[in-house]
Parts: sequence; C-alpha cells; structure tokens
Amino acid sequence: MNAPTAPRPLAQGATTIRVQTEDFDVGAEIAALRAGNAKIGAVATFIGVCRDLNDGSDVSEMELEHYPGMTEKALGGIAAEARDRWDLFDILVIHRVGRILPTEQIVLVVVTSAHRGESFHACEFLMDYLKTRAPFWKKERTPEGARWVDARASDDAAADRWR
Amino acid sequence: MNAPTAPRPLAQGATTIRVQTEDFDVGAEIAALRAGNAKIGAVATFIGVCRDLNDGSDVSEMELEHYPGMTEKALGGIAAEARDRWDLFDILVIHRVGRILPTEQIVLVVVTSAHRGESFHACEFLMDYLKTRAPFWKKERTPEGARWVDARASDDAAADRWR
Amino acid sequence: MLNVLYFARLRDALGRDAERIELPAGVADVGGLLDWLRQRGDVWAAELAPGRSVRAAVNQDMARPDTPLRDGDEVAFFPPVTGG
Amino acid sequence: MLNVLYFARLRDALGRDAERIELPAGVADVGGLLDWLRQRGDVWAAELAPGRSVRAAVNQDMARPDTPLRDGDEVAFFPPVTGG
Repeated sequence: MNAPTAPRPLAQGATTIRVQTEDFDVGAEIAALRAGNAKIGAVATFIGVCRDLNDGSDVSEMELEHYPGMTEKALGGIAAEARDRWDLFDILVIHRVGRILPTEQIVLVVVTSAHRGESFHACEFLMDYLKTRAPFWKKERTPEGARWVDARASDDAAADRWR
Repeated sequence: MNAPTAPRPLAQGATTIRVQTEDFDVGAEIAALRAGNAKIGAVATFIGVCRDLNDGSDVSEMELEHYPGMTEKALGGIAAEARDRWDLFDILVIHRVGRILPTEQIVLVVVTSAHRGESFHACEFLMDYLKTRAPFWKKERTPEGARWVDARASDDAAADRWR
Repeated sequence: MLNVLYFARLRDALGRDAERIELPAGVADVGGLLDWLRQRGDVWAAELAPGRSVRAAVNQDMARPDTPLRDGDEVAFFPPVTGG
Repeated sequence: MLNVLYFARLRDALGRDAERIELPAGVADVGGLLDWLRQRGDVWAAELAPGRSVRAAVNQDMARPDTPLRDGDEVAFFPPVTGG
C-alpha cells in the first residue's frame, strides 16, 4: 500500500513455516537462519518432544493429524502477530504430522533478534498460540488403546496471557 | 544431610556448567541432554551471539574476561535457584571466554522439562541472572579503539522481574 | 453448496471426513449449520451437542457461531486443537 | 593477609590484577577496605569513588559494603558484569 521506499537497514530475516512428516535437524536449521546476518545477537529455540507418558498412561506412539491449508495459514498468522509485537529477524516453525514415537521431535520454533528479550518472548508467544490456535490433533496409542488427546485448560490460560 | 532414600522416579537430568574458550555445537549438546530420557517433553534453548554492531559502533572483535572459580560458582548457584523454582530435568550452561568474533556464539543455555512452561521460564531466568550476577566482562574492539562494555539498566530490570 | 470437513475425534465419531451440503433454507451462520446438523440425530446430536466443545473454521479461519455462511464456503468442525 | 583481585576496567585503570594486603587496622568490612584503598589517591580515589559502580565479592560470593572481612579472605573488585 505504501510508496516504494529504500530497503530497511534491518530488514534481514524471513518467516518460514513447514508442516512435514520428516524429522528435522535443530543444529542445521539454526545455522541456516543465522548464516550471513551479523546483526543477530539472540537465538531463542523451543523443541517439543514426544514423551512416553501422558496423563498417567504409557504412550507407545502418537499420530498427529492436521488441516492442510488452514494449518499453514494459522501458523503464518501467528508469526505475523509476533512480528507486530516484537522487533525480530527470523521466525522458523516446523511442525511434524503423522506417526511419531516417544523421544522423537514434534515441533521446532526458532526466533532470532538483536536482543534476547524479544526472541524469548516471541518464541514463547508462538508456542502458546500454536498450542491453542493451529489445527493439529494428537492421538496416542497406550496399553488401554488409542485415544485422542484432550485440550488442556492450562494451554488456554497460557495463550490468554498475551491478550 | 538426609538419610539415604530410594531413587526419585523423575530424578533424571543434571546441571552442567562449562566456561571455555572453544566454540560449542548446539545440536550435539541438545542431543546429548535428551539421550535416554523419554520423560522430556520440552527443550528450551538460548544462544547469545556476538553482533558486529553495538551502541552504534562497528565491532570487529570482542574479548570476554571472567573470574575463574567465582564464575563457575555463580553459574552453579543460578542453576540451583532455577531448580528450586521449577521442575526441571537438565540444565546446561556453556559460556565462552577469550577472543570472539562477530557471528560467533558466546553463550548457550539449554533447559529440559516435562512441560514447556517450566523450561521456557527457567531458560529466561538463567539468562537474566547470568547477565547480572555471573562475573563476565566484555571488551569490544571498534574503529574508535577498544572499550569495556557498560552494564545495561535493562538487564538489571530483567533480572528484577524474578524477585 | 458448502464443503463441510470433519477432523480428529469428530471425524471418527461421525464416520466421515467431508461432505457437500446444499446451504439449508434458514441457515445463515455457523451456529445455524450446527443446529441443522444436530437434527440428524444419533451421533450427530451427541457429538455436536452444545456442551461438547466443537470448534469451527470457515474458509480456513477460526469461526464463531455468528460467523456468516455463503454458498461455496469451506466449513470445518473439529475438537479443540492439541498440537505442539 | 587479604588476597585482593581486580578485574576488567578496574584492573586496566589500577594497573594491577592482584595484590596481597595486610588487613588494615580498623577495617572490618568491604566498605572499610574500599575507603582504605581510596586513601591511596590518584586513580584509586577516582576509580573507586562512590559514584563509580564498583562491585565486590568476598571468597567468590557477591558482597556488599557491610560484608565482614577476615584474615585470609579473597576479596575482588570489579565493574558491573556484562556477560551473556
């Protein structure tokens, strides 16, 4: 909408959203984000991992379902909200779908910025919103059979902190 | 001080503090922490990086000094405080000293826990306290000469949030 | 026509992942469509009952009961999300 | 004897990184030692002036002006820390 302007001096960085069945390499992803931007002073990262225990039952595997199209749109919207709130360079969100075993990685969020407060807050914000607004559903296989995981009131409370 | 007790069921995990001149491999450090603990559901990580610009001046290199002995003691105390506040598995703090160039890594903090809130909060707490209570001092080389970096009021304010 | 999608526990319980529905007479919004679906009875009445925490999206944006519906919309129903 | 250490900008300005000092008569705490050091004048008075944000540690724990000193203590003076 604006007239063309000169490139912003700090306009390095991009938002990347990936929904995939494959695992991801945290070290390689962080290195790729940081490459070539000597203005980055802070990298905040969160990795969500499949546990072998949930709500008191052993979990032998998990199946992650999503809503193709809407999931990517929701994650893009969450990332845009984070950029409105904080001065950031890069946002990377990778979320796996399909079959996932205990100790395997489920989700990765990486945020880079000049100073630490901004990447910390944005990373936590992204996870809190992702947990409550991005269409993913977990089904766990336990000795008692397969069960859909219930949403947690604590996740809604965490997301509400940012309102 | 206590009589011997049975192993705690969730007592996996350890605190590791390293002050070193060498760089570190984030992916390998995280993988080593996670190995063998299928109770971990959350991994929060912070990496502090040397920027090529600070307070408006170009930075060509940085020299990080510390107080051998007290630095390790202070970091261990900060980690113990984090364990008092949150239910955590692992705490890893690696802080480099000596000569560091722009885009090189300075500090790594990794915290693992069952649920994300605890590792997020502990990771940010550790960084805020490390910035204000661990004896490290930065000297920057700029076109105007070498200069000791001044402490920031914003870092004190960040640490005071946890009181 | 509406393209109506069902996900996760709802899809399992309702026995379908999608269907095409001619926008019913008198249905103007998401809440109206839910009422109409409940009138199918059985699992529809049970799974979509007001206490069951059903979430909806219209054209891939989160929606509320008063979100309007138009011919051609993609409407999705699903339980509260549990990713991450 | 006290083992007194200086770090960072203070070490550069004072021209030494450590010295051994016989606990001076009448000096009972960190504040007292700072007063005694300031009486050396010149850079000592300037760098350790009350407005200069000098921090202290005794036996590798952060200390305050009223932290007591005993023979054999390791006392360190330094500017506010800037790691991370």
